[in-house]
Amino acid sequence: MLLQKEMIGKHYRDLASAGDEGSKVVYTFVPGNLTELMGSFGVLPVLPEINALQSGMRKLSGDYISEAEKQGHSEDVCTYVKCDIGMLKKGNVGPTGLKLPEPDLLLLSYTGCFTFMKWFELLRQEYDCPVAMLHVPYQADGRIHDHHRDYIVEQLESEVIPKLEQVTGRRFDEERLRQRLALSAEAENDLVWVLESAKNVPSPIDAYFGGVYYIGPIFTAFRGTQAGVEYYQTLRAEIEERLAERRGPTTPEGELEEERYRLVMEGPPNWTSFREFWRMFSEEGAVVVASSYTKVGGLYDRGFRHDPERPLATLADYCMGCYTNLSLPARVDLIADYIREYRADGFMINSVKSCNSFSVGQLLMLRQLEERTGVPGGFIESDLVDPRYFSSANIKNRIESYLQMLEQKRGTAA
Amino acid sequence: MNIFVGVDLGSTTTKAVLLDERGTIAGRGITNSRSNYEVASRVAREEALVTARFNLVRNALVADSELAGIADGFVPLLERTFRREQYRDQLRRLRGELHRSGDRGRRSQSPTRLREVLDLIVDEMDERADRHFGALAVRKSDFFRDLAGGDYMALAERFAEPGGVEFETLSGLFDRAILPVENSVSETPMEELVGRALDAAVGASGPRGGAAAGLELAVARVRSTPLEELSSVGTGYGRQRLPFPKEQIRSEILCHGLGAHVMFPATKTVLDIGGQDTKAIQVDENGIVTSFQMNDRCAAGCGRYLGYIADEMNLGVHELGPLAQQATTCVKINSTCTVFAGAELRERLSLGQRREDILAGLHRAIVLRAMSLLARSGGVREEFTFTGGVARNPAAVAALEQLVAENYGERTINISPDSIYTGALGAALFALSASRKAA
Amino acid sequence: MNGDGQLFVVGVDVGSSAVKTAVVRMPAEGADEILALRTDRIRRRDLRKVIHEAYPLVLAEAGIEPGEVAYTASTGEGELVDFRRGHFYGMTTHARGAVFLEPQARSVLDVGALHARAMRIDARSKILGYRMTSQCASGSGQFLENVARYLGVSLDEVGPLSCGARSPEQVSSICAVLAETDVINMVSRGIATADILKGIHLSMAGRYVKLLRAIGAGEEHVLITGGLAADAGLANAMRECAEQGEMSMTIHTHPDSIYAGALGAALWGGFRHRVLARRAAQARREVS
Amino acid sequence: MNAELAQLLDRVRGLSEDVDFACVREWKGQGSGRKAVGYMPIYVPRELIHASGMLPVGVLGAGDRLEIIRGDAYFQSYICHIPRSTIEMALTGRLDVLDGMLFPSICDVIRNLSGMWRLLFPDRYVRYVDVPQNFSPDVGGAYWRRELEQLWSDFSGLAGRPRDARALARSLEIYNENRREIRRLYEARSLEPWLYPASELYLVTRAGSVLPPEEHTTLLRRYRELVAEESERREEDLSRIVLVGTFCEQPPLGLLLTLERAGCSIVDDDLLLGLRWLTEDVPEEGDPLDRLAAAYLECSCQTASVYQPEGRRGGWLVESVKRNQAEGVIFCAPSFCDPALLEQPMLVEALAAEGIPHTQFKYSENTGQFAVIREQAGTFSDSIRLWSEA
Ligand SMILES: Nc1ncnc2c1ncn2[C@@H]1O[C@H](COP(=O)(O)OP(=O)(O)O)[C@@H](O)[C@H]1O
Ligand SMILES: Nc1ncnc2c1ncn2[C@@H]1O[C@H](COP(=O)(O)OP(=O)(O)O)[C@@H](O)[C@H]1O
Ligand code: SF4
Ligand code: SF4
Ligand code: SF4
Repeated sequence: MLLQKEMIGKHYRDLASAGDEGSKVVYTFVPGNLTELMGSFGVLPVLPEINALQSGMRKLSGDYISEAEKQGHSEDVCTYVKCDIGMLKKGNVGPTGLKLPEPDLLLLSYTGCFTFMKWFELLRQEYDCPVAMLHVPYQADGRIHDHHRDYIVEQLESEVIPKLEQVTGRRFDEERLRQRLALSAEAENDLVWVLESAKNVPSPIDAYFGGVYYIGPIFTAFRGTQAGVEYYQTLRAEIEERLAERRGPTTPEGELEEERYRLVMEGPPNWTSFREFWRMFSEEGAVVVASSYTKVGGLYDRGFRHDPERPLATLADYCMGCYTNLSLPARVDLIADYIREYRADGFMINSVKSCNSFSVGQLLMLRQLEERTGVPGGFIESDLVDPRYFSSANIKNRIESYLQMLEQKRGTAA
Repeated sequence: MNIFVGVDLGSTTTKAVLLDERGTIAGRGITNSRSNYEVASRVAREEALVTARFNLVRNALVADSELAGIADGFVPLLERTFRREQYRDQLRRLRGELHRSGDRGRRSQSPTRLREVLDLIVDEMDERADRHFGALAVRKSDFFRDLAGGDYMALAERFAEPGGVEFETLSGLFDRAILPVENSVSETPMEELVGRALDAAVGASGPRGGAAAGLELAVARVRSTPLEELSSVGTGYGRQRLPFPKEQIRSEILCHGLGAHVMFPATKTVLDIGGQDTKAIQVDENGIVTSFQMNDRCAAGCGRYLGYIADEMNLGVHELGPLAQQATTCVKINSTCTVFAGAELRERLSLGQRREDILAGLHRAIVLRAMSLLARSGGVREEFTFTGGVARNPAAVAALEQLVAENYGERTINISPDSIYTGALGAALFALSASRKAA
Repeated sequence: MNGDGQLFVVGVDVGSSAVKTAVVRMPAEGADEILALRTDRIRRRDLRKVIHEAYPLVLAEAGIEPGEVAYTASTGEGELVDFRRGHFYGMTTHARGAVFLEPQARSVLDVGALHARAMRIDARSKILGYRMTSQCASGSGQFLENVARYLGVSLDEVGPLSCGARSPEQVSSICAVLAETDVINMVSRGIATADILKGIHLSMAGRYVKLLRAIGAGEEHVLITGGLAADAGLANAMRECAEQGEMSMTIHTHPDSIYAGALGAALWGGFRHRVLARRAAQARREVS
Repeated sequence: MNAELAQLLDRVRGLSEDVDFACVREWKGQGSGRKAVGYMPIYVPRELIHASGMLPVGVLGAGDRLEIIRGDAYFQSYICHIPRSTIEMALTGRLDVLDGMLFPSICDVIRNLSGMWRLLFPDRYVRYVDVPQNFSPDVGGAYWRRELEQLWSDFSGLAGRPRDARALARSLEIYNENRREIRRLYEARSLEPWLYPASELYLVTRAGSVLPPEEHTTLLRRYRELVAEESERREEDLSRIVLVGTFCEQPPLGLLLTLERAGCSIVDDDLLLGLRWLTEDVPEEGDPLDRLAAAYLECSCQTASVYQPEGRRGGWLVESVKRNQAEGVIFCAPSFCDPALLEQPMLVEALAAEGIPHTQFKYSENTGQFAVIREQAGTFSDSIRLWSEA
């Protein structure tokens, strides 16, 4: 964890000094992010989603959101957007307290969410900088079509790369991209190992609350870097040790003593009360063994690896394969598999108000998963970064009732 | 006798159920929830103990061939007598509190004048007690607050002007005085009230000679039977505040599921509409919850919705249903929010729409919301049990029956007159099984 | 209209909790003058009857005959005012009424039984921007009334009690109906009535300040109108919230704030009357 | 009112209120093997359905005409309303008349709804129509042509008849004519809005979502002729308003009536874009599929759902205000509609730069209470009328 803090700290310092160093800055999104490509151009990425979630964790999001609402944004829409706009209006100071540089390019990888498009159109109004739009077709029928891949590659060639070249003044260097892709694949192997360590009983990790720390670097600026590779090596070693000693996952209260429930989680966590939320599970001995949220920036555990042999095509496949770009049936399949593979006692859906991309259809997923797996599901509602939508008592009541239900069920089965 | 206690601390009512060792219901008690949860749960429990005693009396009488004939008349008499005693006792405390708040206020009226009027009102209330507890009386509510409140307001309206006191002042005083009355326990122990009632009932019941002696003996035996609480479990909205250790607290969802299962063993789907939340629960053949859904914290769609509407119309909650059943058409209510629905109601009334028809619409609205929740939890399966306070409302039941039939076809719908106790029953069952396991 | 060019106009503001009526004398020149004001609580009475009964009473109070009224305007839920000549929308009238009561007012916050509306206006009471609360009555006047009832205090006592609170209890936004249990909870935790009220005022004020912020109210003179203007506790809490939010607006109330809608309707009625009269005169001139 | 006009209006009202799609059933009954394909609003190439001999049917939610029971079970409270009533219609068998269903890429809600459809109705034809967000002919255009080709094949399979370029060319013409007629109506309304109340215009246009296009074109024409003869309709003193934000979930008719009663006369709107998203004729020369693909790139209307490669948002709105001599803009978006609500601040900015007054509120298709909206719209039109000249 310490290592991660350092990495992130350095990244924000680099960003703060981008102007003085003459580095170019590109804003982009987590799902379908083209980190390797950006890296090959030497630009620094800023991920507004991450800023928003960090603001949530540091309890600043409430103010930012109301600032955006004051600017005329509706209370109904995604709070990540409002949190970001609010932060911008309040001086664009990033999570580490350093000011963020303005973008030289907005790289709109339009993957798995329509709100992304509006978000960057809104930012474009503010910054008047170029936008590169990469339209990633939705995997509506559960598979990747060749002509969809071609469409993405063509867009990379005709839209994204030329704009990066124009902004940086550098030429596209395919070899550098390949190198980065190779580094990505290496880190991805270790990440998958870490996530799959949760198949052990008891699990050495929590693949949701703990999981967000594990995916942090690979979903953001550090994929395709040496630092990223090393981070995952260290992480893997740590978990190997934990596993050998049969130790449980870390929780806000220290190490978990007894694993009483194994859960699969669907949906992003709440950030404004992240620890409190986590504690509601850990106090009852509930461990999340697999989650879909940790797949929004890539679904590596189902076999995808960045492939240096097909540099642009692999980027296309990566974009299309992110979790929120999967069709609902594919999402149901995935979670049903997780429930079986990870021997889960139950699954829980955290439905967040902000995110239609995640939330629409979750109630049907709930039904379908229960029918298919015979495992009962739980349903809670909150939001990502809007503190107004975290009703602690309510959520606690539901989690508690749900876990007691699992226990009661187990009681009769035994 | 050993007993096991389940307490369901709801948002509007607090219920207690006592089970004996064989799992049969020994007694039930209910009171309105109030700011002091501990008092609420204690009162509910004591009420349940009282009914347990009454049941014991009944059993003793039925068991005795000579007395069996009078059991049917005696127990209700006993109950009425007890309630009247209890009501009077509470009235005494109300009088005290009324005086106290009357003296405290800085009002333009002279305190003595105010006291006089208050006394006039309470005296009259005391005299009216028999109207509530007479043999043929239809009691409007189980709760002192409602019974006394109704009388008080009516009398205040009558005495205010001649007494030279403003009605608003009087009504304000009641609102203030009722709180401490509810939140403290009577100095007269419940057992003593029960004893008094027993004595009075024996005196008034009329059997002579040997029967009288037998009755006295049976009653004396019941009076001396100890009721020992072996374990208890708490549930409900306020369960976290109950003075119980954590392992004696159970989620209300599980309790409702189990309670419904025990009342109607073939139950598959349970709908509970309580005062402040609505739950749709699916259970398996053992009464174990397999999935559930509950609504958000918004009164639209809960019992309070109807309570609020009843207030708006100056009616008691129990009067709403029967009125709505006299509707000729069902008005579509546009407002979701309870408060706005209240405003809509006034607006519609002023436009000349019939009260009954609007009420029918309001009942349908709340049931519609419950239907969505049911659908969300997995639909209505055979058999279906409707619990919670709103199950006492015939119009809500009728609307539910109709909508269930329309959407799911024929389903057996179970409704028990005791359905309000479902959660407490479930809790008591948990208490019983915990102690069996421990043994 | 009298020969001296003065007008008598009436405004009827039909709210969800009360009907407010105002009679105003508008001289040809000089300041307009309030002749009579009246509130009639509806409280489960037939609304039509309330309106019809109030009208002659308020005229009598003003000392004028029905025939002398130049224009009767309704506002709010005005459909039942079948003797009106015209209708103006609530925000239009509250804005006008506000400027009449306090000419410096540049923002108006109208808090009634069900809704709250914030408006930014100019010196002629033209509405530059507005925001309203949604279809949830949490934080409305009705909500406060309910809370007061659960606490056993009268509406008049609410303000003074709240102003005297020492350590207000933090209250999150709560359902106006379920507030009963929340309030009971607070009482059960031994929290003083005054602190509960102040907490609720602060939570309402927070929402209202947000509304004001959303319409871009800056360093201005804000006038509270509607029924809750009578509640000193709310105004007080608003001041605290504004201060906390580092907003330099000043919050005001006026003793006749509750009549802002009725007054505005009356005044607009007078305005329209003169416009119409002018047009008619012109038409006559053209004919002759 | 002229009896024929009254009758025509009754008919279109009936069509819009009919949640059972009786007229589609009727149409299918008139020939053996007839099929119908449903589509959610906007960006659906109806021409391809038509060219395959099937009837394209717009699915626009159920408005306030259905009690939502099961629909609510699938959607959390913070999701707009149209998917609820759509699912409700589907689960109650009302959409069984449709042999296929298309979900264009409007927003995440419609997108996920397409997946829900696959899960709930695994045996039916479902397709998500992913409209390109790249407007270069070689990239987005090529992609779109492939998608259209795929669609066309699907339809010909569904209809059981081979792809026929001549039939497609004819369909292009028929739809060109239909859209032309709608445009004429809009132009006429802009000139004399009192002749064409928004609620009427809406219903008459909306009939095109269930009627065969040829029949709809005739109906539109007849409506215009009848209105011209209507002598009772007189100019009133109302404010001229452009209505925006209503492109997907349909506003209840009561809302349009409320706006008019509150003194707003609607002179342009973005209602029913599914029937008019192509703003110009598709050229009549060349390969019909090429032309159809190109038309999207060149002359499709701008909405919140489609990326705008350059410049600032809202140019078209300012242009519409000017062209129609509107005095203000009313933003009226469905509650919880992310695209419309996220777009709004940008449009507001564009209007503010031009000093065009505007106001905003939200609705849902089953809103039954318009008091608040009337109040706001009324205030808006008051403010335009009472203060504008001074
Ligand atoms: N006799 C009755 N007739 C009709 N409705 C009733 C009756 N008693 C209670 N209710 C309804 O039941 C609600 C209380 O239900 P209950 O299950 O006790 O709730 P909780 O468990 O939340 O306290 C009340 O709000 C009221 O609407
Ligand atoms: N004296 C008072 N002190 C505090 N609040 C008051 C007082 N009088 C009225 N109110 C509040 O004002 C509200 C009514 O406001 P009003 O503007 O008349 O609403 P409406 O126009 O919707 O009827 C009531 O709900 C009440 O809360
Ligand atoms: S809608 Fe969801 S995926 Fe899209 S920006 Fe918001 S949180 Fe992210
Ligand atoms: S909408 Fe009405 S009932 Fe629901 S939370 Fe708000 S005030 Fe309460
Ligand atoms: S109303 Fe808006 S959010 Fe809802 S489906 Fe339509 S476009 Fe999507």
